[in-house]
Amino acid sequence: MFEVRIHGRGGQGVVTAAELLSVAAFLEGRHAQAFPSFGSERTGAPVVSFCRIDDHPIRTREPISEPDALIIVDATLLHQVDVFSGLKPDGWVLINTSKPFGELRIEELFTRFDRERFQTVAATELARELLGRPLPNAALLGAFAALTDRVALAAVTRAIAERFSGAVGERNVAAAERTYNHVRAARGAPSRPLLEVSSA
Amino acid sequence: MPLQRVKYYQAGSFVAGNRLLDPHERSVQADSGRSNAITCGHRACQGCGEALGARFALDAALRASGGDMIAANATGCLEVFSTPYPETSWQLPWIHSLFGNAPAVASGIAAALRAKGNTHTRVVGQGGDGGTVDIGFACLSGMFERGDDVLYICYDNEGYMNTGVQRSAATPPDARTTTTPAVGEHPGAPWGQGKSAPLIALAHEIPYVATATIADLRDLEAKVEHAMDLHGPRYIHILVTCPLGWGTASSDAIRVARMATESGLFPVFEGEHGDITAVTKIRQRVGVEEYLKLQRRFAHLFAPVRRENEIARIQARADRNIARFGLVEARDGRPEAEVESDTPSIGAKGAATSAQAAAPSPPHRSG
Amino acid sequence: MEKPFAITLDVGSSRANKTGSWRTERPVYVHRLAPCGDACPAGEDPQAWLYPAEEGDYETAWRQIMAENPFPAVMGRVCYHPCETSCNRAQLDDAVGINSVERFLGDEALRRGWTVDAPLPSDKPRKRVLIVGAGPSGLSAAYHLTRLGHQVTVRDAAPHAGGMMRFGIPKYRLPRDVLEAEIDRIRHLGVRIELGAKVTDALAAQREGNFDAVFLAIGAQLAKRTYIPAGTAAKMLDALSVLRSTEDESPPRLGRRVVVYGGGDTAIDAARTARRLGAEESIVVYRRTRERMPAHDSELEEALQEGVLVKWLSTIKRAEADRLVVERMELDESGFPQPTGELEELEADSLVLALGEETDLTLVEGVPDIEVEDGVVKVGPTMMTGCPGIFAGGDMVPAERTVTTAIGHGKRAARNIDAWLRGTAPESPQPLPLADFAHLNTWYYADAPRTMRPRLEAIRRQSTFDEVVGGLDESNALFEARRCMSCGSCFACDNCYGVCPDNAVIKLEPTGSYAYEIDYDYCKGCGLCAAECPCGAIEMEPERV
Amino acid sequence: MLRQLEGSQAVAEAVATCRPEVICAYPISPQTHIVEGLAALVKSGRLEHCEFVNVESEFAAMSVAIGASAAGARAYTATASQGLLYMTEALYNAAGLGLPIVMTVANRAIGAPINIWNDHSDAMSQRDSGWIQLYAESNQEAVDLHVQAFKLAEQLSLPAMVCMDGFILTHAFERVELPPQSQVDAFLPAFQPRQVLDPEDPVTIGAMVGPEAFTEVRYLAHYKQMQALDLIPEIAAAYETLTGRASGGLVRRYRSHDAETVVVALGSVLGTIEDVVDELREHGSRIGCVGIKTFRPWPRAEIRAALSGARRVIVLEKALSIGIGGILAQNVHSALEGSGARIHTAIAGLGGRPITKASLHRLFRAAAANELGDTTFLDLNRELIERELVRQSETRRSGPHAENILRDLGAVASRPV
Repeated sequence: MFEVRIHGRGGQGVVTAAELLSVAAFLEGRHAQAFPSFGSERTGAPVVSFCRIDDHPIRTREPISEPDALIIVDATLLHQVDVFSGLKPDGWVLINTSKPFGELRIEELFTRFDRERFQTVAATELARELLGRPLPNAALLGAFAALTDRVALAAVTRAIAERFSGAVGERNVAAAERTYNHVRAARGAPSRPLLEVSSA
Repeated sequence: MPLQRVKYYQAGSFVAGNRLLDPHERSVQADSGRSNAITCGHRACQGCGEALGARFALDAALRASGGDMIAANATGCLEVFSTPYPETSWQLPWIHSLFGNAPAVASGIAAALRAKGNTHTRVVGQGGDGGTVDIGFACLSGMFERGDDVLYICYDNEGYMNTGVQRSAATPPDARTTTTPAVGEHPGAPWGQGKSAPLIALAHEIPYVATATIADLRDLEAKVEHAMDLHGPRYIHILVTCPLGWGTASSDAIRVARMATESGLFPVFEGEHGDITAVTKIRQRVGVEEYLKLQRRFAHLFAPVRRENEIARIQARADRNIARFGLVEARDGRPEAEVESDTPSIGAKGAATSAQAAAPSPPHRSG
Repeated sequence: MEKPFAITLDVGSSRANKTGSWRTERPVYVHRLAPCGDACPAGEDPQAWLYPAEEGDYETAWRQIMAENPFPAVMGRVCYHPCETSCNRAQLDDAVGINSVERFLGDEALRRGWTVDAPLPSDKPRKRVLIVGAGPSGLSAAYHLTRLGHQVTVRDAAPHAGGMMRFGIPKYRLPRDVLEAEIDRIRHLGVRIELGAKVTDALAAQREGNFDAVFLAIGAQLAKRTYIPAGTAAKMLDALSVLRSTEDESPPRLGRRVVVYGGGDTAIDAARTARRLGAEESIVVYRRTRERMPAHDSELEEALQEGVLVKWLSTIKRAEADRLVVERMELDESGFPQPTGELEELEADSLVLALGEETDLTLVEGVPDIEVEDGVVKVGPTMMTGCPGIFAGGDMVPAERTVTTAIGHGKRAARNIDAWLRGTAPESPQPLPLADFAHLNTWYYADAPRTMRPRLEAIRRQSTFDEVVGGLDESNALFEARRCMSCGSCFACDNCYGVCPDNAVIKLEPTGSYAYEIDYDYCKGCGLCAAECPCGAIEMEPERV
Repeated sequence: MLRQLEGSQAVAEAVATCRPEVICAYPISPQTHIVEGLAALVKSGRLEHCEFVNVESEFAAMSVAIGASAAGARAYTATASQGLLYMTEALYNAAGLGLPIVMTVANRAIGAPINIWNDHSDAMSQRDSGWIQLYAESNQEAVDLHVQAFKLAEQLSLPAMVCMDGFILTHAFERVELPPQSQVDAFLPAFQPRQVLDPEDPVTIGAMVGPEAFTEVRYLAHYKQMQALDLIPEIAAAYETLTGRASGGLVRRYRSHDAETVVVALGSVLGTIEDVVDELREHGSRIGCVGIKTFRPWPRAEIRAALSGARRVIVLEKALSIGIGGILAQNVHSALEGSGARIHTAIAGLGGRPITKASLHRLFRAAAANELGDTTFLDLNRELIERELVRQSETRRSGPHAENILRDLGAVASRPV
């Protein structure tokens, strides 16, 4: 089972990100469960959402306390909320920021976690550029696919396309592909053509 | 059906029937083939105004709907005396659910009919003043604002009679009830409380709002028939006397209702889409005292000491109604409100002048 | 459908629950006598004929009248209608114009030539009855006796039938063609009327004609006299002869200024007649005040409108050729006029005395056991005199001297003569309780003011003998009829049926004496039906507990 | 068709395939997404011949449903928490009149203090209302239960409530198989009301019943609901043959046949428990689980049978009957009378507190080690409570009962997550 925890603020699409990820996994014929940190959070408040992915039916309903991966949609949370709580030592961390690592002041983390598995991506900037709105979901998921390789880009883009129709969908797909290739490039892997998605 | 008004008493609008008219022109209550929506054997008190009002209203509605009608009833006297197991007095499809939800149940029935594409069956909701003006008011307002196709009829006997005469928001000031007893410095129901359900209904700007009493059954029938001609939410508020709760002789039930209108304490009017369109003029004006003295619930106003101030306050209340609604036709034909009072008449000018002639007979209508 | 137990019930099942047992009082339909019927001297029940009239069934209405009174058209003109005086509606707005409706019906009958039939010959032996006097009383008796199957002969000294209706009442109040027509109707029933045949001895006449019974109705035609010192040139006449001779083709010469002495209807008639005969001044001299004047108000009113003057509280002391001496009177505490000694003169070309009339009783002088008192014949409740088989009525017996009373006497006499002839007990119907105003719930009667009968403009009245009071056309006759409140008699308004909270009033088919029936299985005795009955035809009776 | 859907959306779709004719809606978290979904389906025209009524309160929602159902329409509504309490009067009325209304309850706690998160206090408070109560373990089961609920309710002429955990299920995205319309149509015939307001055949519904017949009316209501115990398995079986999915029924056993310790629970927590059961089994403990699918009527015999072999029963429930303890536990007690099994009550997940595997592991191990009291409050912050109770006892001396609570305080008191 692969468990992802997504941190962000109300209004940044944190819940949608988890849903899209679960849909992507579903489209690959796997079992997925996405759910928000239930509550009545308002715009701007720190929120969390969860996504489980497995090859078997998922029965447990508990919140994810020991994630295999973190997506941090809002870097300002790094020093406000214990976002890394329970993260597995070899856990993946994707941070949405245009800043270089140095400026994030998280070096001390690398005593507990694998520096190699940390990745930043300027998803919000890209979204502004491509969508005209600061909605980083699609870009983050593209990057996440590239970083973790736990879900195929094709599944992600199809999930996005199913959720957002028309031009909006296309631009989000484009954003996902851009970050996917960007991250692969950044991690020294050649950008490769989209994989065929196993039918759900 | 246009109501023929012939000036002679046999054909006039004051008696139920008229051997000089064709049967189809006679009032519903004169018709030997009337439906008797609520039939013999019910357990209402002697001279029950509500039993009377309910039959007037529902028979008229049934005739207007060709018998194709469903009724929802709130808890209260009417429900209790009409349906004690194993007998029921109703002769139409009828449901009782709760005290406060009759308008909503009616809405549900209307919704069901809409869903089934049934455009012919009509829906009537009904309850007493407690079930309508108090506990059922939210449901009533909801039914109004949603525009549900329901005629709601409130039988107002000015108190919770079923539970033993407690005060409701329709109980008039100074009236004695078991929760506003005739003791202490200010006996009876307090002033500055209560509400006018008809005017609040009017404020919803629904297609039709009317008041009526059991003292003028042709008027009552005409209003129900008119309401049945319309669709959407409609509200008719009928003053029904309660010999038990009001402390009147059972044989006075109708007389007291007549006094209520002739004194000006209960204005009889009609409104459409938020405006008052017609007012029934007072025919033989009487002072409130004549009305109050018939009812033991007001006995403390006259004995052991006569409470002049209270009587004067009640008279002023009646006078205000007369001015506001233009209930009295002045000599020159203009409503008294415009002639003698500076109180702005809430009835549109049209209303006051389009009101019927001096007699409390229904306005002419066709269809 | 398969209904859940107890929660869902079959409609109308409460009829199994007989709530009538709650009752302590029970409503009962009653019939009360309306004041109009109670007041009619001719024993008519106006309400009974107004009822069909309301529906426009004028012939039925007319026949209802004819059952009691053969002179609807005459009544509609000359009756002083006590029915209207006592009408409950007078306490609401105006009395119902019963008299005018009666006249409309009477005239309608004449216009359409409606007739009544004599009864079919029956097995009971026809008796012979002699009636002396062809006035209202005699003709009424003749009419009823004939319809009761008897053979009637009427004898009268006058050349024309009608008695006071013809010789006492001026044309302008009762056109003669109307009178003739209604008398003819009686003739055509088979009544034999012998005119110019004065009966001087009742018993002799009975013997000779071997009549089984006699009804005396010769009225009162002898003018009362009073002594007034008068100069030779003074012109004095009595009112009856003035009226009578006006009826002939030789009207009396009265001069420019006429004074009539008296206070009865005859005096007023004489004064109004004088105006019509050309008098510029017509003055009534009366010794009391208007309140005490016996003449009917309507008559006086019309007279005053026609310019007749009245000199109240005055007596005539002396009569000269062209003037009268009059003394002013004043009423003492007991209300009697007392002389004051104050005299004044009054110019007059002629003086007409209208001091009342007396009966010529010569024809009963030989009759045994007949009692005469104050110049009139005493009769019992059956109108029979002290002498068996001899009945009397009209102005010659003690009673109010009006045409209507006389007609009533005629009817009463006829019914009693019939009973006497058949040797059965005289009729004495149970009197009904009176339907007074307190019994009514007048709310239900629409406001409907009385239609005034058209009046001929006064100026025309003064010169002609045209009829003063016009009749109603059909529409306002109908209107007037419908103003009747049907006091004490159910008129099928459906109120009781409508207002019963327990649906315990059963509406019957129009046939049958009552329109409704109380269903005592369900009536709880609340009394609403009685309280809301407009005409007081429902009474609450205590239940036997 | 398989879809990755939010629970609320899945339920909305499932309800729509049942062709409801009147839907009443008054918003309350966490029920909102369900009625929003249905509103869209009606507005878009995908759900035809259906009236969507926005009412002014839950009281009105149930009342409109009552009118609609009495007029012969298939009526549906959804609510939660305070909303359910607000419609309580109408709830009893619908059951008393025997109107087959189906309602989703997105289970949520009841205030005060106000709390929008999940537990079972709301539905449990209505366990005596005369409504049938079905509890969904997953969104798939929630979907299937709604289809079955309409059939069940209409066959018995009784209202039925489908309970699904608020947020945990209503807001969770997961794989769901939606029964196609054709399948639902084959399974669920058109509504044939047992009693209906019909001018052609008028009746009086809702008469006043006195002492002479009220007991009988109540007995019959009880009798009618108990019939569901036979009908529910039949319907579940029929549904399984049609869809190939085992959903609903009365109780579901999981590895309990040879179990010494059996956990009894309702709703979505069953999944987490099953995971823990598997993990414990790997370490050799003989533990199993019994899920209650039908809480009303109470399947006494089935539960007794399911628990017959157990030496220890742990009733884990998301509700508390203040003044006595577990509600589900009381019912289990009644089913196990005289069986000799030791019964523990664990009150868990109140007001949305997560029930974690870790906590369950601790709970079950404690039970195995006979360290478990009668009533345990899972993850209770013991220090906080003791501090508070001591403070109270200092200010005002409480009686021995309050002292006992101190003693009863869960032997297991772990830190909340």
